[in-house]
Amino acid sequence: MRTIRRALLALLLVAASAFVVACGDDDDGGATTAGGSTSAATDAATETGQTGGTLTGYYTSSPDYMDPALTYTVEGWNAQWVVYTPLLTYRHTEGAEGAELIPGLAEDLPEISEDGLTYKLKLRDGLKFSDGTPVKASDFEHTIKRVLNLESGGSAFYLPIVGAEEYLKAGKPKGDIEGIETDDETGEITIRLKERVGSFDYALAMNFAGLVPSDTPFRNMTRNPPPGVGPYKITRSVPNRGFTLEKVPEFADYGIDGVPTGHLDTIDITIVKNQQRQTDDVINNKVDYLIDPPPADRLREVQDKAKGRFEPYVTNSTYYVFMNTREKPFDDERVRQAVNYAIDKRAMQRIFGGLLAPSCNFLPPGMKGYEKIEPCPYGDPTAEPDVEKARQLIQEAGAEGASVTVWGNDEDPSKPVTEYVADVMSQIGLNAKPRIVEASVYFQTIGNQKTKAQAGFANWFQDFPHPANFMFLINGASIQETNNQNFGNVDDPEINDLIDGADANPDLDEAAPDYAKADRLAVERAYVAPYGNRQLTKLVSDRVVWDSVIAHPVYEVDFSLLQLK
Amino acid sequence: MARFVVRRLVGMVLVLFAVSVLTFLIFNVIPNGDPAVRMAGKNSTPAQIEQIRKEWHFDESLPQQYLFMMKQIFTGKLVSYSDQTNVWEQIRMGLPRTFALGIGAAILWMTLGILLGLYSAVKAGRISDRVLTVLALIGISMPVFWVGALMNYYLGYKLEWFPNGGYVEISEGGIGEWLYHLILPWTALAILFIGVYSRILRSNILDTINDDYVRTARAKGISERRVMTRHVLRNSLIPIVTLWGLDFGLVIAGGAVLTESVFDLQGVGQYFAEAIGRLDVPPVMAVTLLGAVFIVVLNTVVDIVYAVLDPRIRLG
Amino acid sequence: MSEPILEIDHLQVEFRTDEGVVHAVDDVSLTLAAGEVLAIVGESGSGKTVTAMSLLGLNRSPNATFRGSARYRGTQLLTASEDELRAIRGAEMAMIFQDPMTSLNPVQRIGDQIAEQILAHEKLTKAEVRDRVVELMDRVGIPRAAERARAYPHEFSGGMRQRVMIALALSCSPSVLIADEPTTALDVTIQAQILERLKELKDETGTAIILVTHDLGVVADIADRIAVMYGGRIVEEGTVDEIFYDPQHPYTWGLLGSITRVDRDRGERLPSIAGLPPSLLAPPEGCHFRARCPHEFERCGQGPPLEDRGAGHPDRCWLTVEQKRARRVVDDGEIGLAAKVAVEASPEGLVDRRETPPGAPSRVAGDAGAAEDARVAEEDR
Amino acid sequence: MASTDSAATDFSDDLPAELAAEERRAPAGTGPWRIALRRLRRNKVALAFGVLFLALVAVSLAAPIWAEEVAHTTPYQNRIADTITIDGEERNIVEFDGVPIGPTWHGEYFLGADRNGRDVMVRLLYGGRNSLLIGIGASIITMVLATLLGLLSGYFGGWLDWVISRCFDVMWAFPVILLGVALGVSLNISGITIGPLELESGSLWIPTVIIGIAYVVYLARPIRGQVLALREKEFVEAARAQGMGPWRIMLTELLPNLASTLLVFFPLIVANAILLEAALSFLGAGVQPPEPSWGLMISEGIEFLTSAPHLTIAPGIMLVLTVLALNIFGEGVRDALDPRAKIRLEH
Repeated sequence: MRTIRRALLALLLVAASAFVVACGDDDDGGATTAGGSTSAATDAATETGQTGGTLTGYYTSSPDYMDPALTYTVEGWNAQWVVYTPLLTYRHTEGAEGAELIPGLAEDLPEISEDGLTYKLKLRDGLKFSDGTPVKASDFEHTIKRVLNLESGGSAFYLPIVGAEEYLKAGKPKGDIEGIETDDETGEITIRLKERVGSFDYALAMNFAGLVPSDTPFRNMTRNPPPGVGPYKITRSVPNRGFTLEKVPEFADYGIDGVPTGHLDTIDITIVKNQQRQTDDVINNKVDYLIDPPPADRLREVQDKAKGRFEPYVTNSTYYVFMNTREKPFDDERVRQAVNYAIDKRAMQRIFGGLLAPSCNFLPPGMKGYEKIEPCPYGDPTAEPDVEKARQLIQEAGAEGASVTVWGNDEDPSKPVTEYVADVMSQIGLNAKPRIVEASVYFQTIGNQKTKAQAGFANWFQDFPHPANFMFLINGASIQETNNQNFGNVDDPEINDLIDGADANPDLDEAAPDYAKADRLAVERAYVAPYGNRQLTKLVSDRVVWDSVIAHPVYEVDFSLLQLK
Repeated sequence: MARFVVRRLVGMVLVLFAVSVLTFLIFNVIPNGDPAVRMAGKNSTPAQIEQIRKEWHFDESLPQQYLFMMKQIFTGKLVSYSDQTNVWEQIRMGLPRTFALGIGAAILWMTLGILLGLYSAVKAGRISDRVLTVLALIGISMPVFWVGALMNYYLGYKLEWFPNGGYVEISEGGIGEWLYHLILPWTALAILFIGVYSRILRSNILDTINDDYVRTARAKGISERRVMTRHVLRNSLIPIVTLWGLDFGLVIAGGAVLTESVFDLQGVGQYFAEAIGRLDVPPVMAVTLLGAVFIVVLNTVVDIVYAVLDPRIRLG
Repeated sequence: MSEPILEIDHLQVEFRTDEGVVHAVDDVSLTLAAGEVLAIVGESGSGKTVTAMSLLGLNRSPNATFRGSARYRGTQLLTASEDELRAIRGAEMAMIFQDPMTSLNPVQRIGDQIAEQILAHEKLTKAEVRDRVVELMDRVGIPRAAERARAYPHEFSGGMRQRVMIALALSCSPSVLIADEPTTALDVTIQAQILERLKELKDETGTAIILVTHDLGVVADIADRIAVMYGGRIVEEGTVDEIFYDPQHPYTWGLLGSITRVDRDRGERLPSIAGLPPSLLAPPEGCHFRARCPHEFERCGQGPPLEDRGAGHPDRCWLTVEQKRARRVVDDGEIGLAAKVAVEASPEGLVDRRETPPGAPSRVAGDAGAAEDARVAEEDR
Repeated sequence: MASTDSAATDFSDDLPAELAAEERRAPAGTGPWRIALRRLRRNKVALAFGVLFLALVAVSLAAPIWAEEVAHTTPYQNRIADTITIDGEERNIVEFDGVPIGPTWHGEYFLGADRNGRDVMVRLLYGGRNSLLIGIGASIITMVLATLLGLLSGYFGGWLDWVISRCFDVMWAFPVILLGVALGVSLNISGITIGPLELESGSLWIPTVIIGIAYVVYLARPIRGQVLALREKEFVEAARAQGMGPWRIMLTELLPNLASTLLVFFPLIVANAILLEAALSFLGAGVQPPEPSWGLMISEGIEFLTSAPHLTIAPGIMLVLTVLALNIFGEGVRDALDPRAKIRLEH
């Protein structure tokens, strides 16, 4: 299951430093198109495409929930973005533009008070849920209540609201969230925060905040998803089997700028665990769309057989080896450098089946604040590593023969990466052994200080196109006892200061150089050993208009834009 | 008979209790991470985790936790820790597939096992018998996931004779598609058993053929075919039939985990395998218990059938 | 005596095994007249059962070789096709087996097992068959026959099962009944009942019987003629009286000596024949009984043919009739294998023989044998 | 070819019981073990496969020699971005798209590489060591536990028998593979310490112990039955009458009589244990990386079935050969010792 990075929280907490972040990562999550992708925006494909038709698709794993309050996986968001439109939403485009907030069900972007604590919004007129129920302002409060009361993974994003914590603790669904005032007559919504959270508007754009009617029960509605406001509605949802989305024609009447009204009549998604079969079927045009890339085993064939409907794209992600600065031998910078010198990024690329862009930076290239570190202190990422130098450094540090357990999980490609890293460490003089644990407990395990994980596999996918989203991973302030995301316990005052300063700066352009500097310092001081950025793929059948296939930075392929020939 | 059933039922309850406690202990005594933390997600707050712990009774003592889980199992309210889907619902969805796989394979292995075993016994010592013997032993020696994967690859992917895994409901694709998708899984699962059964039947027949009553039958002047079917086969099959019941129970109860996973049939076995990959205890618990029920019930049924088939056996 | 209905001529049966060729039956010739009772007597391994089975082709197999001939009313049994044999089995020649405990199919009702044979040979309705079965069971003395026909073999005692076997054998009124040790597995009292029943039935139906047994005692009452077999050969053949009162072969003496007799004192040891029967894999040259025979002398190294040496019936022993008659008396007119004196004279020799594998006599045994030879030779002079 | 049916079966096939009895009457001075050995020696096919098994063991034991002398590598060495020269042609060990090289039929990468650029042949041999070690180790555990429990339960009877028999019922009802996977997954996360026994996560002992325990019931039940029968035999009565204690009786009177059963079961249990190990490793609950095992190699290989089938086929063939050899040899042993023994194991 692909769980989305929890990094958004970090962004939210830029101003609320008292709050401690807890973010983790599985494997490849929400992807952003950063690389040069050809497809243009919304209206690109009208000339060749038709309106209507049924698109079939395969997911490898079921969305965790078909309930906007609960779902926190790429699958869930991919499916539900077009069903539950929040008050605010993202522009439906590829690349950086896709990260831009636009009004969704709200008439306009929020009006934020001087002190940054009060957010005022107004609901559009005449909106109806897909079952015909008119949308009321109070539905918003109900929506947030469900997120909190159901202990959704997204609750933390709404805890800054006044009274939210009390509501959560009381555990009574009927209770009131003091900080949310709604007026069903005028459609006005006022949200008060206990503390300043500069990017609270992003929380309002999240899928969690996709509006549901006030009579939606306080329980997991996966079997019978509630109606929403969006171009599609869920007409079938069977966990672990699949679901169906059908077009809501009325949505076009609302005329919400920037939110497409959809071309397809029906989207039919089936859960097929066997990725070989997925690949066969899409190559043979038996199915139109795959959310996951084909297995590495088949890439060559796919490239050959699916010309013009297959394309890898670089995501805003970073893959790195964490090294615990609190544990021997990685408390010694030379040892960490040695690892950086020794890791062969070309080898990593091959382990990823080619779907990895080798990199020296910790920040991904699609991110503001990314400045390519050149020359890379550890040699060209695309060239042979300097193993001799690494051995020498280990000797200098007197770390020869030091025992190291390299942690990884059993999901692809973590396992082979971990085995490779352990072998590399052994080659340069350490005594390293891999240790593979179940993916479901992996981050919990290495994020527990008691584990004293020395080194291991780590990666990060953005849910949010903001460098803070990545940099908190190496910020000393994010270290915690359990659920730690700063696996290496990186705590360099200079880097901390740079990140904190940049995070506080509302002007991202202005803060970008500081992020770049922190990035460079982290690499030079070898706090982490980044090796590249993950590539994902777009792969559809011949029936699909290629230009309508876009990869949104947060939600991946946008169903509301897809079109059949 | 009634006493026998009652006694078996009591025994079954005890066995199931023990199985459930054992399963529960495996996951709760051996440290394997905090389910509350897993459920809360990666950006949860301590308060939230606490809340989950309370709601899911993780803060209680082990016996209480056990009781809570059993209560949920028996009230049908058991939900998965990882996605909160109702476990029974998921099992109900998977069961027809597991049964389709198990029953089909069982019929296949029984039929072929009998045919090959009989043929082998009749031709005992000849070349054809020896070839069959070797084939049977090779069948017994092959891991099902390996054969399954190779079959899937060569017959499904390369030659495209069969679909590359997957299950099609009869209601969706009709009986033809359903069969077409199940042929490879049936074969893969049955191979092992065909080997075992044909070997056992062969040796049973060779034992029986020397039994005195077979000689008696021959001395009656009845046809050789009748001697073979009415006397030799009939008696040789009794142990096979009982074995069949037991094996069928084992297959339904988890023996099909690998086959289901390799062919992506999404039956109960695969559900189990995935749940265990997520350390999701409720499904594991439910499937294990269900499997145990199956085994115990089929054991009882087999004992009854045995008593019917062989009048010498008394239920006790 | 009427025309023979069964003629066995120079029958030889061999089995190929992993160990070598087993010469189970070696040159056996016998005849059986209608209504006659012929007993074949011998230890286990003497070939008597193989002979009986060969008649019905029950021991045919790729590894078995049959030579000679066995003719039943013109049908050559040894070469008959399975179909021909099937028509004879049960209908013309029926067989009763040694162990009634295992000779019935445990999972088939008694009545059905009998009915199966009837139906194999006669076209009858179900009801007719049922009546016949009940009548047969009744006739062999099974009480409540109609009800018992529905029972399974395990619900019957051994004696009752043997009655079932007899009923089964008689169900098609065969001309020849082969009874292979029909009483061996039974209690002594039951034995008598079964034999009695067989005799009555024989008298009623006029069926000829071949009674195969290791116990001479059981044949005295019922048999007309007796063939004594040893090591795959017939060593002596004659009427009951001839065998009992004028036995010619030392082996027969031994058998007679080991008959259970009511008039013998309790506690007195039953004499038995020392040593093991010969290996059929590599039968010794000459007389097969040689190794165990206290009367052995050098001529025994070449096979004595089966011929009448003046006693009025044929046997296979080189000794003269006079020698035989003199040596067979061991005690108060009792017939036995060796005179008491001889046994006492060389007890070690006998003990040693007992432990010596057949065909490989040890030095001691050889010496004892040599001593015996010398003694016999001297007497001959 | 393979004649796994016993001499005895063939024999009684063709001979009337009377003559078969003749054969059984062994010449003086020949014990049952001698006869069994003689029968086994005559079963050339079983012997041949027994030798094949020994050869596989020997080859596995020789893994370091192949690794050092021929392949010049270790089972752990990753050479992902390297190239090798085969017949003058320079080739990537792992292609840019991650597809590893197939069999070179040369010393290095004889059977090709895996996705980590490791030598499959070397890993196959080392994997054989692990698979065999676990298979044999587990079987020994099974033997010891099953004998102990079977003896205790059968000899003492009473409440002890009741308790042990009920435990067997529970084990019987627990599908082996579910039990194995559940235990394997749990134990590999953190290991476990029970008294003096410490199982570190990733240790080979974990699958060994799990498999050892999983099969106990299959052997303990027949042993218990046998002990029940033996207990009533005269020689046990006699021993008891002589005042021999229960433990001595078990050890000196009962155990030798169980030996043939144990011997019959042993090769077949090893075969099944190896298969179960493969299944557990396949599901990630057995041998842990970087240690190779055949099951693990198959599970890693299946992901590359289309582009690098050698990764799946090679370990599979080794596995099948080993298990087949054990099965055929095992049947030979069974036929020689106890042709009527019915053995059934689940894997």
